[in-house]
Amino acid sequence: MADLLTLYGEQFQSRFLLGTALYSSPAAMLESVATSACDIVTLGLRRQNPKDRDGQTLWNAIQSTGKRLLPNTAGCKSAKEAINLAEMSREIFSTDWIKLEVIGDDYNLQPCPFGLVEAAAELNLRGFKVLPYCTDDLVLCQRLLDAGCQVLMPWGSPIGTGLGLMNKYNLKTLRERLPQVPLIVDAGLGAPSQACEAMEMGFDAVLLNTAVAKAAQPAAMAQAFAAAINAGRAAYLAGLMVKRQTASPSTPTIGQPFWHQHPKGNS
Amino acid sequence: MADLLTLYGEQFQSRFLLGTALYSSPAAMLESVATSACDIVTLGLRRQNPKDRDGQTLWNAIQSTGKRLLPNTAGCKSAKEAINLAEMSREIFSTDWIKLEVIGDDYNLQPCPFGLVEAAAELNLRGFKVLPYCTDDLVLCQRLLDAGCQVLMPWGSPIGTGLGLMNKYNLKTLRERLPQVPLIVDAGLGAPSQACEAMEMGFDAVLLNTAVAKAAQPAAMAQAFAAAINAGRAAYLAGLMVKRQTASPSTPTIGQPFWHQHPKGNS
Amino acid sequence: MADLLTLYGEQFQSRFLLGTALYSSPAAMLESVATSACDIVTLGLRRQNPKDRDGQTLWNAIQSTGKRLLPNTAGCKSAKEAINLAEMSREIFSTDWIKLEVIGDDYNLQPCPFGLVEAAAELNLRGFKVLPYCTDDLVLCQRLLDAGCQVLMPWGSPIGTGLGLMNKYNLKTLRERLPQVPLIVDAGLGAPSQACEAMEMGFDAVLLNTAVAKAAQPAAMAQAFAAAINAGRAAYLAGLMVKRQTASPSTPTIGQPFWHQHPKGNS
Amino acid sequence: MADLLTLYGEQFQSRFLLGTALYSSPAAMLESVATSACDIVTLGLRRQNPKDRDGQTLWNAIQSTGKRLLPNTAGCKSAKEAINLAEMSREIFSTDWIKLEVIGDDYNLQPCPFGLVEAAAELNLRGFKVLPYCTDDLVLCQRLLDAGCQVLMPWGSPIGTGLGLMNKYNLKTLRERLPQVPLIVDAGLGAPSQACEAMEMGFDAVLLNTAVAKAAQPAAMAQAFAAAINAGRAAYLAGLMVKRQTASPSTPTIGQPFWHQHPKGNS
Amino acid sequence: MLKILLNNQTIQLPPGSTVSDALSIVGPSEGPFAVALNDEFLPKSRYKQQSLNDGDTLDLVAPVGGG
Amino acid sequence: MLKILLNNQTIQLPPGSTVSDALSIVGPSEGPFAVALNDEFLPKSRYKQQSLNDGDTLDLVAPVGGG
Amino acid sequence: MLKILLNNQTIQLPPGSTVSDALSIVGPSEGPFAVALNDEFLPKSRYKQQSLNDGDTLDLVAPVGGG
Amino acid sequence: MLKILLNNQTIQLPPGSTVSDALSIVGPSEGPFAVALNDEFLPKSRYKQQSLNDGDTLDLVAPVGGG
Repeated sequence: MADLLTLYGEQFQSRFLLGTALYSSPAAMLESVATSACDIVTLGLRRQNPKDRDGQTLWNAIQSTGKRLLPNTAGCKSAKEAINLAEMSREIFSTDWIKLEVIGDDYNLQPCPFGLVEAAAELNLRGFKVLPYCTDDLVLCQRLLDAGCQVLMPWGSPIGTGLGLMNKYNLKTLRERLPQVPLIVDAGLGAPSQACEAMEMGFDAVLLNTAVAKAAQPAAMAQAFAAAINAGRAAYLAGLMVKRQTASPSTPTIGQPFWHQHPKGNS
Repeated sequence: MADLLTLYGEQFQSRFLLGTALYSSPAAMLESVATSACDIVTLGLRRQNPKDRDGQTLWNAIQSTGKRLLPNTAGCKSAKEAINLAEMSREIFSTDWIKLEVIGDDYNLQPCPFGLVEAAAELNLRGFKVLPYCTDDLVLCQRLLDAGCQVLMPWGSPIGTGLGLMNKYNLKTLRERLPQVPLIVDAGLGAPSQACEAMEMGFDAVLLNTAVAKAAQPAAMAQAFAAAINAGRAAYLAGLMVKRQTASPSTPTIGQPFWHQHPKGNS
Repeated sequence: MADLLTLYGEQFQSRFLLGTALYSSPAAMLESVATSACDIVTLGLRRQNPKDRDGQTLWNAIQSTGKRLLPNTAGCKSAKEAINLAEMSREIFSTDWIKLEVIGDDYNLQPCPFGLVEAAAELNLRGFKVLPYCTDDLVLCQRLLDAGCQVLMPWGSPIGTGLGLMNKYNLKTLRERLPQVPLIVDAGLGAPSQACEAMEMGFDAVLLNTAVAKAAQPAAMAQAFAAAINAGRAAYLAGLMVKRQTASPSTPTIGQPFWHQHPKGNS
Repeated sequence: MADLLTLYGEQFQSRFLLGTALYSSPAAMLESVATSACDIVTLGLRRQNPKDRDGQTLWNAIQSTGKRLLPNTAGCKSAKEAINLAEMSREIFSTDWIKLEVIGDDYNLQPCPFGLVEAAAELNLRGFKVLPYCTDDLVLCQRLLDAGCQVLMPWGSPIGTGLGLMNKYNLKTLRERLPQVPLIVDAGLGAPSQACEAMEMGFDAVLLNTAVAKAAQPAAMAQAFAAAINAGRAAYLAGLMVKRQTASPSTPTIGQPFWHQHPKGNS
Repeated sequence: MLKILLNNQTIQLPPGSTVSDALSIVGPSEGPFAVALNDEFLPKSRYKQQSLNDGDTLDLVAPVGGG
Repeated sequence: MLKILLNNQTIQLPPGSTVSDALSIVGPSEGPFAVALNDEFLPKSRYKQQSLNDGDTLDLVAPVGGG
Repeated sequence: MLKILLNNQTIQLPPGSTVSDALSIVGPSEGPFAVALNDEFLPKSRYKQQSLNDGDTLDLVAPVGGG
Repeated sequence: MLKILLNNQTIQLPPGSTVSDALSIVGPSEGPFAVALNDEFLPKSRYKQQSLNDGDTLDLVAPVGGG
């Protein structure tokens, strides 16, 4: 029986969502999308002259993957901006899925709790399927659920840093308190081991971009992340051993040779 | 071109060495060995009456895997004990490979630096291929190399704890300073993400037992570790992105809509 | 020249704010307040029959310290509750200082970003001097400043846990981005070393309660915290050494004896 | 009743041992020694022409402090070198106290377990009072005790790095397993909070040099360390609160206003 | 008689009673306490004028230790 | 002539021009793009009717790689 | 009779017994096991010649799972 | 003449010279210093008797700051 990821009623084999920016070329992006075995790719919208062929080339490349598209509202600083960009995405991509980003600070690029909730409520009303990129704040997450979101995407650490799971306490809290909600760790992951750990903690999926695109060999790294994410999921399902503070022998101690019970013994 | 693990001149596909103790049954052990896809299994020797069928059953099971055997000297507290147990192993298993353990403390079960070097020197003289379970102490590791060892197996943390990579500074130092030596992280790993990180750091392989045998579903966990180890190796070869302290956008900022250059603009 | 803490235009010698709850007795509380050398104590309001002498006794004890009072709105779950409790505090204690707490979750007792901003804005309008107990979220902190707060009190970790500085990345970000704002780490500190580190990072003061009240010897622990906070402040002002990844000798290497430049030398 | 540090039968008020190298001037060193309130200072021996006045000046300065001298064998790479340098120290300084350093690696400057035990055994035979700078390896520590040492000085991290307590697991193990042995954390501390934490863990004292000498203001930093060390000691004696994973209110929840038991209530 | 909830306990008062009247039952009208009527702060200056209705809630709070 | 800002660049159009008219200058009326007029999304179905005023801003966006 | 300790249990053998003799009591002389006499490894090839003395210890070990 | 290495510098001395003789060249025979001859500590009490051979190494050390 397959262990599928369910988001807004759709099922996916892969638990790895991959971004399409920052690659050295469209070919490098395509190769990474292929080796990642992802089912969903993120992409964005930017001002471009429709005659500009570069944009068209990338778009054709992304389209050719046949993956489900998850357009984002990257860079939006207010609910209004994000809502309008979401509408434009829906028209272009013919999908009501939206990765909702409302940035609250130009330097750490963190999600804005206030703008997010406002935008999520409106977008849900307008029939969007909203996947908000949010912080690991439980109250914010609860508000986003109250606003109608059925999936949440808390950050690991700031976008592009590779610092991994910055606040494991908060992330564990989210997982424990929202056991029924699909939770996708989005942003800040830099190494497959970090993605693996997120999955071991019970997160449902991982979304990243920089760690693949900025690897020395992106396609190989995409494959490494895919394997690590699957490994982490499998480990979560298989039930990790319980950590101990004190050592415990693996090889049995009973029958240890050379330990004698008469005075001649050496121990 | 295959990326093989070379230990004492032999090449192996798998970078995962698995222990055979602590399973609920020989069948569970066999299943885990199979799903791990490991090429090498560790095992031990204990006092047993040859008529005892239990030992025979397990031994038959281990033999049936066809894996390379790596007998250990678990529980030995002195060089002399370890040397004699190594000789007994060589006779029984017809192999000069030996996982050398000399335990220095009954509670943390840590390797004894002094006994290890003494035993390693003697065993190397006697023609053994010694894989010492050692601490992460660079000087100890250097002495073991001087004593003739061609492979080292530093601990992650105490046996059976699952605490993972306890001293990453020391482990990184070992990797940097001994770039040509096969280094296998042995003991203390509790989760695939930890094994993955060890491989990302450039370690050549991982040996563990408890984390698989004491998982809720050992065979599934063995497979998860195998995937995570491969992922970590692949990531090491693919070149991890460089961590940053400050955020950096993935989606490009150029062409951000709604940002206007005249007074009417909202930002 | 004294290094004073300035909050809402008032200056304080001590950078340690102490809570008055959870002590085994009013005497134990008084002794801890004394040894802490704090200038400000927090306290709360709860339903009590005015004839109840217990409440009166504690109140008399707190009053007898002569410390500045910082009443809190602990336990309030909405802006409305917090605002009304703040008004009641102002009437009873004749102070417009208020530690604003709006709890967003019954289990982690975390600050509610939404309720906080709403309550802070209203209380600032009503002339209160608001010290909000908040998370380490930069955007929330900025909103609280926009709402008129002149002091912020981000958490270290959840109340009463003693887990210390849970998210140092976020705390460092706050300090860097809000260099002019008095920032007091409030909640979650369990050991003087944690308070010391907060001060080394440049935080202006520390507020805690449980770590003193629940120590085996509260008065001695209060003194220990006071010393550690002063030490951390002094270290911040004295300029910490820069961390290095590689060793560097303290004793000079030049003139090392026994190292010879002719063949007879031993090194 | 005073809480004194006892080393080799002598008692000391201060639990802070300070190094005398790396200061910008003898005056800066003297000032830091003064503000540190230390009772013991470390110093070294290097080849110098006796006519060289610089060495004489520093030596006169150190002597003028009246502190107990703890000469080191810094830079020695073999037991033989360390033993001879110890003898030279004893002649010059008329003390049989010696901080024993045998360096095992030129890059991480780590203690050599093998050379240390050899040198310690010989020096103890010759009547020295040996304070070995060692790693956090329990077996090594036990061997040094077996060799006659009555005090141990495990490292926090490599000399001069400021990385603090690199392996808290091992350090805790040392403290638990050697409860009667004076243990001084030596090397690698970079901030007072780290020294404070070492003391909270039950270590008896702290020795450092770089973190003071390389601070922007060494004398102020020495004073900060002294206060933090005292705070950590006081906290250890006062009994730290027990950490919890879940929040627990400080202000009592009983009597919370606005929570009503009839339908009109808001919660 | 009108019934009010004072600190979560039901008390009965004659019709036309004020907050002052209610307080006189449970304690002194002066001291370290404050009052909320139906979850809204009620300043001391208004205790005497403020009449009570059936079903009102009165919260009386006093200082406790706090963090 | 009316001046509008199209993707942050000023262009001039005859009075009475519509969004369609503006788009015809810079590219095809079909394709992977979308439009916001004065920061509000404008559906494709309205390009032809929507007339432009002096000072209007038009944003044309098209797909880019995104994270 | 001489007494030896075989795997920590005392057994009695006739004077002049060899390791082979001792092993014949507890099991087959062939199989996956190895022997240490007085804590020193004794190769299989020497079981027949090696005579036992009173107080000797014999360790017989066989494979077990190991980590 | 015999050549010795004093603190890594070659100096020449008449045959039959002692450690005292060598020290008299570089400084006072008293003061805060100590000596190793061929990497072995040489107590002050032996400076006068200890004769030097060609190729000997003398280390003179004095106090420095240390950690």
